[in-house]
Amino acid sequence: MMQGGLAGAVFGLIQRDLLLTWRRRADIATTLLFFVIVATLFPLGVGPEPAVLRTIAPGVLWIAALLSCFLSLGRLFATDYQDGTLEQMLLTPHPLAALVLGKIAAHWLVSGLPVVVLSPLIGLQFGLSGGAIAILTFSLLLGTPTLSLVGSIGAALTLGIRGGNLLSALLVLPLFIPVLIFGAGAVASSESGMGAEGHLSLLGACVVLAIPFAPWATAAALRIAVE
Amino acid sequence: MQWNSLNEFLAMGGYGVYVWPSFGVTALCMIWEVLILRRRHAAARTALNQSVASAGVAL
Amino acid sequence: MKTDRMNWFQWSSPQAFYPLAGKLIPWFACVSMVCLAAGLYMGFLVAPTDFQQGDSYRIIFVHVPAAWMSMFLYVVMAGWAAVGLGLKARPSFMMAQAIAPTGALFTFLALFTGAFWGKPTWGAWWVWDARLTSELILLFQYAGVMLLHASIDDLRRADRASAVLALVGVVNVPIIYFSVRWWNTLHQGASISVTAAPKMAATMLAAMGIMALGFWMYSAAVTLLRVRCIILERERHASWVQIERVS
Amino acid sequence: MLDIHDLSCHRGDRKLFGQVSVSVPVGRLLSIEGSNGSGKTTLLRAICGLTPPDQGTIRWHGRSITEQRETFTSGLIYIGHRIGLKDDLTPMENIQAAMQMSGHPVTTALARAALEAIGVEPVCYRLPTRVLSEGQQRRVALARLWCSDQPLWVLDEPFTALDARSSQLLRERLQRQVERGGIVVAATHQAIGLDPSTVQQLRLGE
Repeated sequence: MMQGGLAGAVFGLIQRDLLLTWRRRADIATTLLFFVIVATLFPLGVGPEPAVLRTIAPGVLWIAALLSCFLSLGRLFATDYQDGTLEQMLLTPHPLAALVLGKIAAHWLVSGLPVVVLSPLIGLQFGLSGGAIAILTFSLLLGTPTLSLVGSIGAALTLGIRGGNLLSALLVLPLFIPVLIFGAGAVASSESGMGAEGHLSLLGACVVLAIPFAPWATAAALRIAVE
Repeated sequence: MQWNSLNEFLAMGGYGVYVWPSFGVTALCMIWEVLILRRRHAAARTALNQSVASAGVAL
Repeated sequence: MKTDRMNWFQWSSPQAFYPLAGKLIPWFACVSMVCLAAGLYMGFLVAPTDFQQGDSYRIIFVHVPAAWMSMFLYVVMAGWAAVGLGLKARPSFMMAQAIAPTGALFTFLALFTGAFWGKPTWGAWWVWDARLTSELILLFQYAGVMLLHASIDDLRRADRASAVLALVGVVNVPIIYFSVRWWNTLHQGASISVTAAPKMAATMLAAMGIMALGFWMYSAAVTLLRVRCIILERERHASWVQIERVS
Repeated sequence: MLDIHDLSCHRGDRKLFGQVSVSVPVGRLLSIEGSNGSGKTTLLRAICGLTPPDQGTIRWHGRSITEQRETFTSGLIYIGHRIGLKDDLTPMENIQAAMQMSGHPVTTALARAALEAIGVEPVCYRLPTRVLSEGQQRRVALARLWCSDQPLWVLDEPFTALDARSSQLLRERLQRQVERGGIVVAATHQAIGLDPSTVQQLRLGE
């Protein structure tokens, strides 16, 4: 696998990040376990009433996914920043936004995708029907990339700040709201017979909007952080 | 003018408890902001003039 | 081209800006006080009682202008931030930094007075309405911009990082507004429909407009006052501050 | 040809250096000297385009580096204070990942040859970089200099933590770079020991 040019650099970066995550498998496990535990806390908190659980399930799963995505965002650029590979990334002839997009893709593959894969199981725990589970999983598949994209802006802005992780929560969580609304709303809307297409297409619109915009903003934030 | 007495004006047709706190808090916040900024400006000026004086620059 | 930019830099230097701001403040303050007095007079003494809401509606004379200012100031702040990022001009960043607290204050006031209006009108202090929710998120975003600026020691980085955040926020607020509206239509019946604006008398509208103008001028005066503080605090080592006696 | 004209940098309120002007023709090494905190690292980062200076311009072959970022960075190797190695990757993987990202992918054989050339022991090739000593890690980072032929090298304290033999290898490599018409900019505490006719000096903090 040896390729020059932009595609080579981006795929090389994705490959490198995946390899690095593989060498630190425990980190993914932590994120996933966090997702499961947060989702488990809700029935314990609100009581095991099946009707109630069915109603809150989409929201709970989405908030758990949002928090676990956010938890892993802290690592997105932090180690690169500390060991100097981020500087090297800025000094390549390639557009920084493209490399950033590569890193975000790698982040989604190891933090967003496992959550999507695991969500049907949690959905079952909450007593969701097969159709609802399918829509919920699909909404997560469509929405979690936006979380990684938008979250990267906050991760880049708070790079190297004391208490930066907590601060980036404050910066990033308000940006997650539209995704949360459309994602969790998809299931509720299909349950009420209105169909989930509207919500799902808006989720798609979010990701389409975020793909060009977020890496660009993140790249600007990274340049500011490194100088 | 629809108010016949001061009491009627203060009662605001029974909504005085909602109307006056709204206006009161708004006014307090705005006045407080101005006061705080004037203090901050004065402090910045004093600090500056002291540092200039200690540096021995003639004004 | 190069010399033009140099001139622009000289004109927009903190040194030139500081006395200019000082001269402008009294004017804005006067206009603001006149407008606020006139607005209060019209709002309380001229405007009639609303036949639906009674006198509780008078809260909108602060609530609506505060809400307008909160959004307007955010856009202005983001505008200064964009100018700062584009031209690398320090006074633009100082303006953005000076606007944020006033914007946050008006956001808080809009929420506070909104609650006091909502309680008699809808029977609840808080409704998950699109406008209220976006206003709350706006407050979070103001807080984010200010906290980010405060947590970065290096001023140049703080300026630019919070400018990027302010710009991202400008995109976010309308998206949130529409997404909450969309979300609300789905949950219809759970809350009272609050989108229908009550028909307003001309005097009510005029009073609201004058109050808004007063708040606007107030914001200008306060922002300039704050920017003067910021200039003095930041430029204390610059030679012009040391040599000229600052007033 | 690297032209630095009237460069000034601040850190917070403190002025690091001002009005630095120097021209480095091809085939020269610019050695930047100065005490700790004199702004050597900041100057190097400014030359790379990482830290925009407060004032002044940097030109590479007559054009400002900000106007030709792509061309400029594709001909640049920067090895900074943070050496840019991932702890969890082996030296081989590190070199290949770094070169791939910078747009000059290298084969395994070439990466191995580069590591051999700076004297990294073959036993280290398959270990994660974090278990190597500091000197070994620095050598792995420097191995990039043997991988390709970028014309401009910017090195921050390249001799730090190197033993005598590795220092000699690096010195020879730098000499070859200037002989074939490249430019090296290096911040150092001590004299580099290259052929004096190819070395230019710049002292900061005076």
